[in-house]
Amino acid sequence: MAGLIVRRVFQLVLLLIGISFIVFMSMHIAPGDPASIIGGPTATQEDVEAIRENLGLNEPLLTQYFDYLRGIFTGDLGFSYQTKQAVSEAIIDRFPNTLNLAIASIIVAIVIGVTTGIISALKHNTWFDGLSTVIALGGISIPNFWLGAILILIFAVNLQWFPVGGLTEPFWTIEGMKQLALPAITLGTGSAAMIARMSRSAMLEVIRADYVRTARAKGVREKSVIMMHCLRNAMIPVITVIGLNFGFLLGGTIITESVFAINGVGRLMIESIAARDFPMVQGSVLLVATLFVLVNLIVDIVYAFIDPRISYE
Amino acid sequence: MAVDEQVLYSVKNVKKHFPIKGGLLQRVKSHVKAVDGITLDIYKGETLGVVGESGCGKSTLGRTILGLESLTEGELVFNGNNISKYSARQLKPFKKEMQMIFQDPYASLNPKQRIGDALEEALIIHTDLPARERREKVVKLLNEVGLKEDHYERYPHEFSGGQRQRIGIARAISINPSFIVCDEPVSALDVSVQAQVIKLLKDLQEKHALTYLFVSHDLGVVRHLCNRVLVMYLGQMVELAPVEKLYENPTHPYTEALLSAIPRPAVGRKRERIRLTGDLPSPSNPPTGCPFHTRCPIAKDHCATEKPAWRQIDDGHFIACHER
Amino acid sequence: MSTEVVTQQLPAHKKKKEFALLKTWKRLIKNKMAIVGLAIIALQLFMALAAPVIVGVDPNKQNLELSELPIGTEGHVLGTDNYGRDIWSRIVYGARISLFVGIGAVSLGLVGGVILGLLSGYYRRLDGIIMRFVDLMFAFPGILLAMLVIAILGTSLVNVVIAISIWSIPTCARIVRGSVLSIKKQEYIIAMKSLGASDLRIMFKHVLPNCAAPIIVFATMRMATAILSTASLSFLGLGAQPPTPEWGAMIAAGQEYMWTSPHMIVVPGIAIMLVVFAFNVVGDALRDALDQGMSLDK
Amino acid sequence: MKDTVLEVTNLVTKFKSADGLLPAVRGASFSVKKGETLCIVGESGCGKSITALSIMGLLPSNGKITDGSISFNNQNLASMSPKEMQKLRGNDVSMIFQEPMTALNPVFTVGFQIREPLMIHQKLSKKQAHARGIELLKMVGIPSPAERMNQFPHELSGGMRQRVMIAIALSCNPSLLIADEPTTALDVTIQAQIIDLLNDLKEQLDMSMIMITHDMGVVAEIADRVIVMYAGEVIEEGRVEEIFENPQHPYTKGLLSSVPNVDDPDFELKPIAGSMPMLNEKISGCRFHPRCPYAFEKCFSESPKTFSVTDKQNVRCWLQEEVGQNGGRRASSL
Amino acid sequence: LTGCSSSSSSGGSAGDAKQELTYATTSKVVGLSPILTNDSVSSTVIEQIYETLFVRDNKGEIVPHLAESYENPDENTWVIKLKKDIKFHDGTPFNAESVKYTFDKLKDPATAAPRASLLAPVSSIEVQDEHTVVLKTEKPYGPMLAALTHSNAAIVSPTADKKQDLMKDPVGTGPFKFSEKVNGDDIVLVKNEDYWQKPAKLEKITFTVVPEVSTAISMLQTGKVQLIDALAPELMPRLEKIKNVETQKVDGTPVYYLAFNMEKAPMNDLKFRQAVSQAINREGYLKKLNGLGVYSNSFIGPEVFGHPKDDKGPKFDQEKAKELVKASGFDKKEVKMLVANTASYMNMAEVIQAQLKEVGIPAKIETLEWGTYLDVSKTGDFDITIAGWSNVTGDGSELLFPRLHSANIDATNLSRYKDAELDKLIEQSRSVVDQEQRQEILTKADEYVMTQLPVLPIYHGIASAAYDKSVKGFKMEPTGQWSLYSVHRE
Ligand SMILES: Nc1ncnc2c1ncn2[C@@H]1O[C@H](COP(=O)(O)OP(=O)(O)OP(=O)(O)O)[C@@H](O)[C@H]1O
Ligand SMILES: Nc1ncnc2c1ncn2[C@@H]1O[C@H](COP(=O)(O)OP(=O)(O)OP(=O)(O)O)[C@@H](O)[C@H]1O
Ligand SMILES: [Mg+2]
Ligand SMILES: [Mg+2]
Repeated sequence: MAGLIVRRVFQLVLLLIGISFIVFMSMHIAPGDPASIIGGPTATQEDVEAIRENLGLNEPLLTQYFDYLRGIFTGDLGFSYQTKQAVSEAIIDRFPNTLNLAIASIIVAIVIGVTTGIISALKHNTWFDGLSTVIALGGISIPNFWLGAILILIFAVNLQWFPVGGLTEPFWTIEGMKQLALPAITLGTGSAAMIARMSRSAMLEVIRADYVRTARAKGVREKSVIMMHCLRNAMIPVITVIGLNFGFLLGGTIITESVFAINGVGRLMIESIAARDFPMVQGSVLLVATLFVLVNLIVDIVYAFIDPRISYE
Repeated sequence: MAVDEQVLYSVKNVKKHFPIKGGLLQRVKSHVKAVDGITLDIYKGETLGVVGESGCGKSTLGRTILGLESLTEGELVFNGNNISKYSARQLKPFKKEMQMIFQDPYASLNPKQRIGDALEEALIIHTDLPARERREKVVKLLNEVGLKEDHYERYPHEFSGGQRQRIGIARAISINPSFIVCDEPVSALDVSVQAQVIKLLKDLQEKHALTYLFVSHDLGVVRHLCNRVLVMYLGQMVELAPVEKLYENPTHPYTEALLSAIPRPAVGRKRERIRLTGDLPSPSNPPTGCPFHTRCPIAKDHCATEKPAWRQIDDGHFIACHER
Repeated sequence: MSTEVVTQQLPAHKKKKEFALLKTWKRLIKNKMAIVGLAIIALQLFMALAAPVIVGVDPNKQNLELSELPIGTEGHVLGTDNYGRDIWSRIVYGARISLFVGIGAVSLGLVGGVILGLLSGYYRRLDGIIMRFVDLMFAFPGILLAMLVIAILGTSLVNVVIAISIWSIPTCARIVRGSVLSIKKQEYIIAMKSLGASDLRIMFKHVLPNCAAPIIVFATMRMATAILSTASLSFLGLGAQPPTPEWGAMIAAGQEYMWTSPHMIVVPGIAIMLVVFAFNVVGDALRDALDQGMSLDK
Repeated sequence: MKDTVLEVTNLVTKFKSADGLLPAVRGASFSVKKGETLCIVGESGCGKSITALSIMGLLPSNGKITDGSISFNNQNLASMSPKEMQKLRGNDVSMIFQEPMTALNPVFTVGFQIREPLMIHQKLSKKQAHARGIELLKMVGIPSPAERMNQFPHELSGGMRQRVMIAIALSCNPSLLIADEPTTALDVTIQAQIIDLLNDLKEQLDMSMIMITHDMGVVAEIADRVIVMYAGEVIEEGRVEEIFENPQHPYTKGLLSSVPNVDDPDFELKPIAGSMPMLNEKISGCRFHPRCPYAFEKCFSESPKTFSVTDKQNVRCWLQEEVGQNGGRRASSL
Repeated sequence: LTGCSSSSSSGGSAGDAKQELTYATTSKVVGLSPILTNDSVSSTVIEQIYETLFVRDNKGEIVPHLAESYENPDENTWVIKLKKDIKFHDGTPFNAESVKYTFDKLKDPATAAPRASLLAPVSSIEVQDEHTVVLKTEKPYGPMLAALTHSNAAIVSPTADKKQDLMKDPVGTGPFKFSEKVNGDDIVLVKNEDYWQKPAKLEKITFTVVPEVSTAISMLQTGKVQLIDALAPELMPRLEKIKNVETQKVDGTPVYYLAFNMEKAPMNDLKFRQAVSQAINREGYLKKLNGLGVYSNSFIGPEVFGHPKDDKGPKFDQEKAKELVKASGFDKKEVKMLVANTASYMNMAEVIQAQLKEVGIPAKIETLEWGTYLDVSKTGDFDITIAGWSNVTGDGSELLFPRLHSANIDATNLSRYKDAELDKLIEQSRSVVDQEQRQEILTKADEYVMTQLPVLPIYHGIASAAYDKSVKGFKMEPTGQWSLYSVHRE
């Protein structure tokens, strides 16, 4: 396991270099020029040219890239073209919000998803199964902006149980929980739907395995038969999906962040791509990549923990 | 039954140690020495029985020989080819020659595959029979092991334990290999079907000069089927002899104990077995000297310190014991 | 001799392999839900193919005077949108693109994802490389990808399918890999190795069917997100451009009107849900049908 | 007269299949008394395991008991609620399954799986259960049991898994033990040890046992009574001596004569010709008649009645009728 | 001499309502330096912190603000007298030196100011004395005063600019001063107690980012936000239903128009352009805008200096359009309509596309993401595009010059229009200093544009805002800007 972790860290370094190069190249291949965006539609050619010069965009591509890379190795992610803010600072400003939201919504997703998934599997082909299927499919077909808006209308505007938007407190405070409730549900719904369907199908795969029969023969209560003996064996795809969704959530989710006015990484990334704010895009992509590698590492460790036959040696 | 003295498979000082992991970081704590230095020549056309206490490494030996477990140490020479370091591609022609009947038939069948397809697999891989002939062949195989054509469409979970075991056998023999490791192939069969299957195996052997490595706990079956018998204890060889010599003249104290414990199918004749007392040795921490000394009724002091040499005591009869 | 006795019973080989397929199909259509699902899919396909026959109205015909009419208005069963276009006809015409994109992107993504997932799960050596590549795909921002596709490939609908499928690959790959990691250690896979089956064969014939369940779930659920994400791509300029009717775009356009004319979102939303529902139940039923044991306890 | 622990009457268990409901067990009746060991023998696939699973109420999802009753200590198991059943299982009735690899949960340690019934039924703490688990493993002859507690099933040898299964089944001192081929993967020394263990428990706790096995040696050693099944039916029943010394049904005779004799190197194996019918095969009359060397017209058309040979030995075979009429010459000519 | 030129009404009777206000924008503030930013959100904040030398008053007249007065000794010289005793928030005195510093910095190419062009005609800035600054131009520059009202020409504290990053830490002379940045992007301003006029009534204002307008409205409804602006037509029905909210609409300076690519056929054919112009029912479209647009058949809008009084432009006439299409021999080739992916532009495009189809002009919409659009539109890779110009200075020259003068082809002149006559008119309008004369020239130029039709104005914008009823004294300017100086809450 220690070997696995060391290997992953090494791979991460290579990955970051690779992805920074690819993102760098993509930003330059894709049309759009940071200078003319900063200049705006009113800027004259001279204005734009001055901005280009100022941002160092007239240097050869590779020089620009290696300058950037050198920066990374000294721990400097550069400055935003647009706001002149340090990229690391901008990210540190926003990441806690995204993290809070991600944790809250993955909890919502797991609780709702896994429970309904299990119950539907147990009640395979009953009304509950049908209903939960329909709800799950609704959950994945409903656009987040709409779900969010409806939740705001009902719970924030009419009932006033929760604030309309904004995220200023950490999730463990009461205020923070209130602020997180609606966005977490909005965001968790899609993941919950996927997790529910995944757990249901995985449970159906194992529910008639011989070892489940053995558990029953031992007189294990039906609840633990399901929760321990079946679930643990059905867990692999479910964990995969949870890990994936958590990864996505950590990478920020543009729509929910927008609807609930949460200042997160997703919006940062979108805004900086729109502004062709290259250092900011790089910074957030590198963050997201690191998070993904991290989450996937954890998922891999959990795999081995769940299924002792899995090993990475 | 005269044994052709041509070596088919030569196993040289084979070892297989499994790591035991523990702790949060899954560090390797110790090793189970499942197979610990087996050197053996298997002759063409013979049936070599392997018997021994449960957990002594018989299955592991069989699997290692077939390359299903990586070698910790040692060499495998098949038909003069040292295959221990062959790549998967180099091994492919040998795979056709070597087959295995698994101890656990249910686990070794793909739950999502119909039995007929499972049996056709081997034919598809190693022959280029057209579909129709393959099916014919499979149906014939099913019949040979006492199943019916209707079983073709069934999935593994719809069979009884014995039926699955027979499917495992059918699969192993389907491509006419020259060497089969049979890991308790008839343990789940009632005696009548067992007799039928054993006959089948024997017929095949006669027809195709098949070689078997026959792992079994049923000493009756071993006596009827095998030419030579290897007795293992704790991953090591303790006695190897032609079948009659072993049954008539068991020399190693463990073999004696083993033979004495055979249950007889007659009422009232309780077995008068030699009861082994003493500590059960652990394979992760095997006793020094003779592995059997902790339970051996005739052990002397030096048995605990010196490892007994592998020596011949009679024509083709080898043992590893200080005292006999 | 025993074998002779039994061989006499050998009947002629009437049963063909197709028989099994037929059986699966029969089992499939025994499932009521599956029939509903198949019917919906058939209907949608029919809608897509025969749109001009089904609706007489031009889906792009505007009438600013009659905009945002509610559901059930005379002449406009499903109401009109903000330009007074008939929503029903837009739904019918939209089926074309949405189904094409949904099915196309998901199947393409599946192919890529399954191959990557199988390889990395099965070969430990490839695992690091492939999974880090997958991480890279995860981290690569979707819009940037769309912008790249536009820049390099242009803006056709096929490229939408490509963009969305590229986006599905990493998820699919991770799902497959996870299952493969555990399946490849099963005894029956070892048994196949001992039979001398090639790795490819083991992967596709033995490992893959055993991780079919999560793949089916993934694929059917992805259908929804794929159709929805077409909208954001056309917003970026990739794929169907307004006024081409397309469900995802209809929903996106309805966003501004959700307070005043929610039917502009609800109607295409339900259309998407129906497709996803249909594919889901068929997927479910298919898995059950392939898996004897389950289907028997109906 | 000892009490009857288990009374199975006219048990019919069917499987749903593409061809409709197919009976795997066709009206089996038998009983087990307190402290008694009943052995079930019969051809592979004849329905032994399914009978056992029917008793436990653990049939596969496509199987169903369609007829008959099972009463355990005068309670009808078939009509019990799942909750009551759960309390009974593992505690009063426990079962050793035929295939230990698949029957053990691959993702839990051996220790976890042994502790579980102890903690549920005997309310032991985890620590106590662990200690007891080690004791149980030692009892079934597993070396270094404390270490094994932390290993996973796939790290054990076939025989060890089987012994773990046995240990689990014995953990709560059941009053009825159903053992489905419990010693197939064990070498004879350990097998003997296990049989001694079972016999001890039988004596100490008055445990009753249903043992399914192919090993006639084991039957001879452990059984009080034996039933012989063929194609889902009980075709012969009797005390162990009667079955071994005076088998009546042609199938039983065939079975006994196929046992390989260890002591005779020149013994020739004599399998019963033919193979068992499939569940969906329609066979009129006696289901054994296609393979029976003595079959006559009546066997082809009518299902045989049960004939009593002695007060304990019953046989379902028309030959018995002939014995009555013709002095039993044909039957004893073997 | 503490220049008490305005605000004598409404005493301190603010009641006991908390004098705080939160304003929600849809995108973040890029930065708080007037020199380095050029986006509307940043300028809203900048407006509260900094001040310009001149401002437009309620009637649209340009009046001195930080300036005391000005004079033109000759057409190329602007002598501007500054108000005295004004201090920046950091205590630095406001004087001619700071004006020179600011303007020099704005013009310096090394600064790379996005709106450096604003003062491009200014060749030198000289300090005459402590409170007099002289701007010199090469050629006469008519819109000078208008340019000086632009928030990009706001005066910054030279000491602060040398010491710190004004983007993050702004220092101006305005009624509010920067307090802190919270939650990443939200900006908090507090009252400047030492303001050179009467201090503002509001104690604290917060600029918060709420990307989704409908969320912002919900926040307005629940009282978490008190002010939003730049309303979209679709939202009006909802806003009007909310009880505690008031809306304000003011005719504005922006213009939204179609630009024809004059370098390509058939757009270079006047008949075709006329056909398009008559095919589009602009008045009909305005109805869809729920009052957030003004119809005016002129390029220079009603609120912009230079707006012509008479209507000389083409009228909606479908039949005529069809005839013209036929007459022009238009070959039914699909016309590529380039649209940036802004909701309002895309809406417009869809309606126009449908109406063009009615008269037999097939048009294909091509949506482009904003950054891409900027690039592509400048290279002229389109037939027709939808564009807008929010005229912050409110001067017609500032619309015609960038948008239609041939010098700006490849930059802001999206129509790629090159017409010597119009060029001359535009140049005149820029070089004449006399405002009445300029009005005439601009009117003439506009009429010329409306007959040549390199562009077709669709509608002129309306500056709009919605605010909580407790907010009093809020006044929207036609440019869409507003000051919170005289606002208070009740
Ligand atoms: N799930 C199932 N679906 C359909 N048929 C089944 C199923 N399980 C078992 N059978 C059939 O039921 C019959 C009885 O099976 P059972 O497992 O009881 O046999 P058995 O007597 O235990 O045999 P063995 O000694 O080989 O274990 C067999 O013919 C088998 O094919
Ligand atoms: N994958 C594994 N990991 C760790 N230990 C293992 C593994 N496989 C087998 N062992 C250990 O190796 C030893 C030998 O096992 P093996 O299966 O070869 O025994 P066997 O002789 O076949 O026994 P049986 O007769 O019970 O089947 C046992 O102690 C077992 O616990
Ligand atoms: Mg073994
Ligand atoms: Mg069985």
